[in-house]
Amino acid sequence: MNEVTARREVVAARGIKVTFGAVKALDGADLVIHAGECVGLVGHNGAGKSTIVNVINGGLAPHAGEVHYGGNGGQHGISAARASGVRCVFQELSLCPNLTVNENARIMHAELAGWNWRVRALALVERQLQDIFPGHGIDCDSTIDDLSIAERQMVEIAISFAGLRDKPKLVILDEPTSSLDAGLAAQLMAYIRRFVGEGGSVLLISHILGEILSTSDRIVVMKDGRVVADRAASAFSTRSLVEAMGNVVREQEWLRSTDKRGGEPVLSMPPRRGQGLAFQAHRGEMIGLAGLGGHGQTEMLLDLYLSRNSNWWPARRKEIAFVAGDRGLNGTFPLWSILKNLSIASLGELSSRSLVDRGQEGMLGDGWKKRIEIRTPDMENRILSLSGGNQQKVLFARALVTTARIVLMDDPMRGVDVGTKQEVYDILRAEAASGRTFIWYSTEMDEIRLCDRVYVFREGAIVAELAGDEISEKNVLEASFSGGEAA
Amino acid sequence: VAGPVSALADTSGKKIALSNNYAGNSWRQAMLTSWDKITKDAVAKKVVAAADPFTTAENQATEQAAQIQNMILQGYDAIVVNAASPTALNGAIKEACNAGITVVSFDGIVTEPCAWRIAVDFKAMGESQVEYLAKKMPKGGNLLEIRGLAGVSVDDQIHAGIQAGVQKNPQFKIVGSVNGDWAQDVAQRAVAGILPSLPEIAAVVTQGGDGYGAAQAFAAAKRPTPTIVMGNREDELVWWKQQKDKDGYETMSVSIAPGVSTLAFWVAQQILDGKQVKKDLVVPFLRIDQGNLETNLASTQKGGVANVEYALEDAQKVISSAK
Amino acid sequence: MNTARLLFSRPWIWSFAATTVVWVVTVVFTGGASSLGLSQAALTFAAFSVIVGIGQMFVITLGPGNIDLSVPATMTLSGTLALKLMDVQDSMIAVGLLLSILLGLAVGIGNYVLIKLLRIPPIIATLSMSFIIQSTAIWANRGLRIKPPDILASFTTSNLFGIPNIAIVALVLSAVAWVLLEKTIYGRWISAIGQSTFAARMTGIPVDGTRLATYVLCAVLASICGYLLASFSGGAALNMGAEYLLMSIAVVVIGGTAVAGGNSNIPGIWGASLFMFLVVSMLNTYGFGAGFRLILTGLIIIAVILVAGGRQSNR
Amino acid sequence: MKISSGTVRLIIPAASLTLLLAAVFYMQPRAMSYTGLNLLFNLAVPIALATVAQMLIMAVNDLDLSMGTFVSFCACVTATFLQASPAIGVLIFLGAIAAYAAIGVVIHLRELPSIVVTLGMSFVWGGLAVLMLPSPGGEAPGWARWLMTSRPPFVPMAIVASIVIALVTHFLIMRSSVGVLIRGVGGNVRSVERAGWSVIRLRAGTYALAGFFAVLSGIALVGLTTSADANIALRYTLLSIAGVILGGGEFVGGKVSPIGAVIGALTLTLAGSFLSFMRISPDWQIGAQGAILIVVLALRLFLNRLEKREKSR
Ligand SMILES: Nc1ncnc2c1ncn2[C@@H]1O[C@H](COP(=O)(O)OP(=O)(O)OP(=O)(O)O)[C@@H](O)[C@H]1O
Ligand SMILES: Nc1ncnc2c1ncn2[C@@H]1O[C@H](COP(=O)(O)OP(=O)(O)OP(=O)(O)O)[C@@H](O)[C@H]1O
Ligand SMILES: [Mg+2]
Ligand SMILES: [Mg+2]
Repeated sequence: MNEVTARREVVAARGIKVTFGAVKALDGADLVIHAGECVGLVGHNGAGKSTIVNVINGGLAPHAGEVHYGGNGGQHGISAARASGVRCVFQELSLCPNLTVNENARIMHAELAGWNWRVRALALVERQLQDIFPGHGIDCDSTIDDLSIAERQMVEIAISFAGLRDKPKLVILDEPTSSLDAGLAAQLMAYIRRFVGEGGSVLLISHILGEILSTSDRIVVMKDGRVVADRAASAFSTRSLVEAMGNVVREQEWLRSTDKRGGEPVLSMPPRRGQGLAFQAHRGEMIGLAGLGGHGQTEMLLDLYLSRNSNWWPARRKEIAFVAGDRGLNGTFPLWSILKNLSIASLGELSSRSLVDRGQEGMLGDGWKKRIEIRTPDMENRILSLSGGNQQKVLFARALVTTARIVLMDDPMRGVDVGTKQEVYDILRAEAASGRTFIWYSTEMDEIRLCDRVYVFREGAIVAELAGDEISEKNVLEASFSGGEAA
Repeated sequence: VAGPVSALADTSGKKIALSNNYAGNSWRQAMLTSWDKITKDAVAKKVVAAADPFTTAENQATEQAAQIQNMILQGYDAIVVNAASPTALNGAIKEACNAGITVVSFDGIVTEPCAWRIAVDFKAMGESQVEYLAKKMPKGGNLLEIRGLAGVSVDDQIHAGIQAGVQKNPQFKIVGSVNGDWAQDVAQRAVAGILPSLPEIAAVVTQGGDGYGAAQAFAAAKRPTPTIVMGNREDELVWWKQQKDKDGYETMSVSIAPGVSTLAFWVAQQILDGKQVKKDLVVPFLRIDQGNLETNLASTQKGGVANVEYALEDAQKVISSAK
Repeated sequence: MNTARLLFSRPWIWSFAATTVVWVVTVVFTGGASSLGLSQAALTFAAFSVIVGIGQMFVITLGPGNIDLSVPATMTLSGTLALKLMDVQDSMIAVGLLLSILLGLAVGIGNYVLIKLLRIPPIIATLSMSFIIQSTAIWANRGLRIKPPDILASFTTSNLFGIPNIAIVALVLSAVAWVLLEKTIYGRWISAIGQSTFAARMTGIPVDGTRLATYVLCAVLASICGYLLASFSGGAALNMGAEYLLMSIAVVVIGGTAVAGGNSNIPGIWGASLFMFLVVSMLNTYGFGAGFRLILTGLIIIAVILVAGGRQSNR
Repeated sequence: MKISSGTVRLIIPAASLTLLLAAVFYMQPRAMSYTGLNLLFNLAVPIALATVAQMLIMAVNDLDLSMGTFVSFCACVTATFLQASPAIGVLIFLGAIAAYAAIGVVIHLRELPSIVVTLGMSFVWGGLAVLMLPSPGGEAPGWARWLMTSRPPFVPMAIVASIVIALVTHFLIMRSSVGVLIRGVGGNVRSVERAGWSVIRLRAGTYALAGFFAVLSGIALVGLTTSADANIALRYTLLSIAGVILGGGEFVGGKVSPIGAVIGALTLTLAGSFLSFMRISPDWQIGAQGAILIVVLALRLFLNRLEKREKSR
């Protein structure tokens, strides 16, 4: 402990207060990061993690409190933070999708000026990518648009860690692994340890407590805009961490239901591109789509959805709903209120003679606000005023509100906190019992294990089907890498 | 005067093109119809080999310049042009002349010296309106002026003529001026907007085609109808006739005849034929007065514009009188 | 304080404020004598802009890149064909209107076919379409002006209790459009599509059907406007819609509709339409020449936007 | 081989231009000469410059509805002040470019929709042009005339100019750091901001650069036409937008291609000539312009499909 406090302060934020209208996002939070340590930051959705990141990063001026970089204060703002060696990977992807990887590096690194910067940028990113994610296979001349969401995340991380002349002093990672699969996440954690070992500092934000516990030196827990615990990582266990966040730990009491594969499938699809296995889903089933990220799971969900949904005629009855994972791309309607975002998929039921009943809509909104704890004073607030995880909850509710009997989920738990996850799992369980079918793509093994049946994807095709007790991390990984034999 | 036989011999292999910059109003449509009528006949009689009309989509000098350049490529012997701008086509016209092509401009004429010009004295046309009014109401009065499209030379010239007329007849005063863009609905809109704030108007001076819209606007505002100078459109003439029959309403109507395109055609043909033609020719504008209203109305197509078409002989008369 | 905030969060307030100022400045010139005449004229001519503006607004709401440039040509063709068909007979008024509406339907479908099947960006698809429509109008009647039936002509040019009939028609259409936009599922759908087409698709909105309906709606409104305008001004002219290209866009954006799509409002269109008419009238009244008039019009537009702009709020 | 999306954005416009050119040559073999090519393309040069200007604005997710009137204004300045007293002319141009930068600043600061502000500006530029030249006239400066009518050996001026414009802007916008930043603003403003750049300066700079190219367009136009009028280039607003789109650019997201934009401008000009050579009845000449636009763009779709099939193979 003594050794840690003796180290130099890289960033010190003390007594920070930030309010957005009626919302106290930060209410006197303290966060100090020293050289050579990895600080884990956890807290429920909307606890203020991203907001304090924005303050440290200089993008947001606090209404009270002070931020000091490298011990000497006074300066504040994006430039001051950058000059002090602070880099940030944001929760929302923040690369320019129309530029190539090396052009993005140019934007992030002002010092890449002068002749031949392209070559230098390319070398820089490539070296860094190789360093963090050995064997990544990303072409650094390609446009970000052409990369999958996981690859984009990897690029952003690499660019932030890269340093031309001097390495960054502090790298802030806001939910960096939310779209990485387990393998990539492990590579990143290993790199963080090396980086810290060489004297750098990392602020790691994640809802995956395992990686927080294994990677950080110190863990800071936030709740409702305040820091409620700040101890060495070794002083926490998963259980005590969850409790510090204000949640009750519940045992997984998942009773896998009996095989529901009898009768007509409610949804089916022939083998994709003529390869691998066919897809089938039955009433009340919870089906997992597993495999490494970017191997065609999202594509399959999109195809399933679009094939059952006319683009020209309004559906008389909604039979299928979709929960987006990439909420910026295909989830939220940014100009709208939370309420409108919630109700859009079920307007049919909320209206008579195609006139929307505002009263009924409001009641629905209030009900779900309580049910999944959307942290907002008013459902009429803009959706973008919610924290990332809370936005995701709204998207979740949007699908559950509908009468659809089939729900497709594209990694819907990205950035949702532990407490909410457990509640959502409960809801899913109840809904499945009442006959709803869920098709669930997830990058997290814990979630895959909750499913009745799992299809494993590799290179765009289904290579294995696991049911019941066959569903284990070992089997899934085996199928994702070798395929064939597991079928 | 050369006999038709020799003309037939000399120009029967020649190709003439019409470059027209705008087709979006009734005047231009009448002009194209006249061209079509006269030149079809001329081609059938083998006076010339071809007389193709070309029109651009929008009233733009740049587009017309490109069109003329294409005509050069297509090997026309003469280009008859109604120009979007008197000067902005000069580059393209110069290229045509350099390629040995005869260029005859009419209505919208060009200043490039190598081209022929069949001009209407627009300034005199503007002046004649005020002069007519001065005769009709010696006491003078307030005038409302409806102008055309800002930045176009015809608008500027007619306006200059009207101003000159008012200077000579100081009993008249222009109390309001709006741009009607030579479009009926725009004129009506602009007049309706300014009318409530104007004192009593004795007369409205126009540039052609706006008279009916002005009359409508006065009626809508429940103001006494002033003397509105008309622009030879059939609906204007019909309205005038109705008013005349009702209470002896008097006015005049003046505009350039769309058939002047056919004059330009014959002039081009004569030049190709080897005739000496002066570079500047003048055609009179077509004026309708109280006396000849009925005859003109009878000869005007329903919904069209009062028109005169030219035959070869008329053209030869115009050419020789200019010498 | 709270009411003030509420008022200021309504983007259309500003276009009305500007309209009022311009109206007062114009009327002051004549010592108040022109107030009735000017108001009637303003209502009449604003009505035409409102009708096409509403259609354009629905299209613009569909999101970036969505715009209908075929409005003027559609107006021309509709006026030309309807008046030709009616041929001054009062008994044909309804038939003429029906023809106009069918024509709008055809143009709208045509536009969307180009946009959807040939994947042509709307701005160019509708521009190309407008050339074809314009040609059809030329071919159909060669610019001859046929008079409207008497009853129709007097309907479009007369008043009810001092309010121009045309304005009443526009008001009714606006009310319908307002309900459509604010109260119906369709209104939610176009707003959703305007914010994110992909997200709209993934919530089960029939995106293509909705967009098609919107383009058709815009074309039908333009058609009706052409029919009314031709009747009002005593016959269709080939260039009669030309002014309404910029006008239809200007009234929408000045009225406070988000150009990026997804957010729109109808009252603003009225404010902006009245404003656009009154600005020109005011400058005409004060005797400015064309050059200064244009400059001042531009500066006033920018000033209004500057005052009204920056209305990004969390509500 | 993997084809980057940038390359695709180029191949398609280039292929449609080639096809159209082949059709024109087939119909009018005379066009296949030094003079022929010059006549076909010289009026595309100012359009290409205006298209590049529009493309810059579109690169930062804005749209300039005043492009046509601004080029007209610049043409009027060229034919009057720049010709009579070059120093004043240059000053006016500098002022106009500064005005463009100011528009960029205003749009950014007040988060205004660019369409409305530029719509307002289009009236202002139009009014200034009418004040300067109430009726058509003025005279091109000798050097501008000389430049636009000069006859370099082997390759006509129109082609040389197009290639120079394409290469210079390609380097400026696709290769240089400034270009990356400009496109970055279009792609994701927040990330550029978070990386410590001043977006307001970037936007102002982009607008100024666009103003500069529009000024060049006005000068080139007067060099060709020898004189100017207040309405001379009104069509450039739509032409420039169409050119950017034809060249593979997009309205949002900073996806632009300067070479594509120049090709787009050439294609649009060529499409007009193609029509003249077809000799259509005057009733349908206007409609045919619409039809040819549709065909050219449909061609884009067709090539796109082919390319997709290649890619998925
Ligand atoms: N721009 C904004 N306007 C209004 N409220 C905001 C805004 N940004 C954040 N908030 C609010 O501030 C609080 C803290 O949000 P923050 O994004 O910091 O949460 P977080 O801890 O990062 O949550 P998550 O794990 O879901 O990402 C939330 O209640 C959120 O609704
Ligand atoms: N039809 C489509 N339209 C738009 N975007 C699509 C479409 N199909 C896929 N995408 C997007 O392309 C990306 C790659 O999809 P893919 O299904 O290959 O990846 P994935 O298996 O979902 O992996 P990950 O979630 O890790 O990105 C995703 O971001 C997806 O949203
Ligand atoms: Mg967050
Ligand atoms: Mg995915």
